Amino acid sequence: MDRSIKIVYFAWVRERLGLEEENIAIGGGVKTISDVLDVLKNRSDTYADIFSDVEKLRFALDQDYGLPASEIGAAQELAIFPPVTGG
Amino acid sequence: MDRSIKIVYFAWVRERLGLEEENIAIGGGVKTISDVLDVLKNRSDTYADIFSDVEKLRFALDQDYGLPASEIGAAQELAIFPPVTGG
Amino acid sequence: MIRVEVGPADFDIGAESAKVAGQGGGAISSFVGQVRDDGNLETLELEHYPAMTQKALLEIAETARSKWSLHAITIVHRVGKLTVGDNIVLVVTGSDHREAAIESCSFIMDRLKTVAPFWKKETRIDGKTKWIEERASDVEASEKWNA
Amino acid sequence: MIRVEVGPADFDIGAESAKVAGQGGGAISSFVGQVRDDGNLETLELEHYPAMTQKALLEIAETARSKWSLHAITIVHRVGKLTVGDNIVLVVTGSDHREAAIESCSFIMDRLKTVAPFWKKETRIDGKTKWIEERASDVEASEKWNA
Repeated sequence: MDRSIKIVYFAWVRERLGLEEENIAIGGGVKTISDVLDVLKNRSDTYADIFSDVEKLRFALDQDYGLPASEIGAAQELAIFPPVTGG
Repeated sequence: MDRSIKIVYFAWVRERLGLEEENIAIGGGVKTISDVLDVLKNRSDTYADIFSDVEKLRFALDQDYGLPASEIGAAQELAIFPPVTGG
Repeated sequence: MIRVEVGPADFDIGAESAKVAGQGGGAISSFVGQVRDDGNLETLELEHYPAMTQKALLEIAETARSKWSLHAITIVHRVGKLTVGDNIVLVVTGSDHREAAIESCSFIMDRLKTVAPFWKKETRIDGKTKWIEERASDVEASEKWNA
Repeated sequence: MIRVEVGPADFDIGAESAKVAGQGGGAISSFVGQVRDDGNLETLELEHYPAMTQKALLEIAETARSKWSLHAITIVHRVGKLTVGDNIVLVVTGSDHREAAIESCSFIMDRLKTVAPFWKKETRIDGKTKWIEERASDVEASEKWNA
């Protein structure tokens, strides 16, 4: 079933997109974080550039860390950001 | 050559002797901390009790740690005390 | 008692340490991270993921409490624009034993660096900006606790 | 900069930490040891060997400085009659790196426990007194740094 998911961006991902968050529609075939990335990469060259190298990205589903292969399930929020550098 | 050395006591050694420090005369044959302990043990039963078990004692010659076998050399002050418990 | 605080406000290490000490135990370990002067840093901006930060810090603290016997844990992490010498992060742990206090403080810092959702952006004196990158040594330090 | 202080006066961890931070570096590690409440402790008396204490603490600090890259080391150790909750000892180390700050702080505490000429005597609520004995775990902790 089609639904939408909120995506939030941080650090250089946010800056390069010029966007803090957005809602995107996802079809029933979109099951994993990787699938969401494929949707994003198809949007524009800028998106493709930013989301192609998953090694440089980290993900959280409803504020819990996930991997590209993680199933999004019923998650309402997907966060995409570079490796953290706090502390 | 005969000379005297100052001996300083701490913690339960001091308490059991009822003495913070004393000067004792030592003969030319007294070369090591062990030799000084022998002199002390000969003084009385109390002294013998306190200084017999070297495992329970620690030593410093002119404020540097020494062992029973350490030569006293020209040291002016020998400290005798239990293992330290600061910090 | 676990206390986690995230915001722009500075912290008082003396007061935070006293609060932890007041929870019992005779061993209090603290770590303070500040903006380091490297000669041409203008500002350091700290961004975070508000919906996740508190949760991530609480999880780190709970893990520390499960690994060591602790009376109290305090984590304070600042966000926003900071400059050289400013405080960034404070961790205080209290225990009956110094090993537990010191090790847990070290553990929390290692996890903070690699798990808590904060990002640092430098602005140099010449106006150039740069997002700080993850350090391999931080990742290794954090992973050693899983051994 | 190495600062060593021994005396009956209490210390201010906030002020001491700030002094160390002022010497540079972005990583400040602190440890505070206090008199622990075990339910029936009246007072803890700390005796020391004045002629040797300063020298022993300076040697510990110098060894730490030779093992890690540090901007500042502060050691404050109280003597005299203390009671439950009172501060006994403070160690603060400052470095560019948290590992150096935390490890050197831990090292200094381990050495303090086994090398610095201090002795603790407890007076219990029932009036009985007892000299604290050396703990094997402290000796092991201190020796591990020689490995």
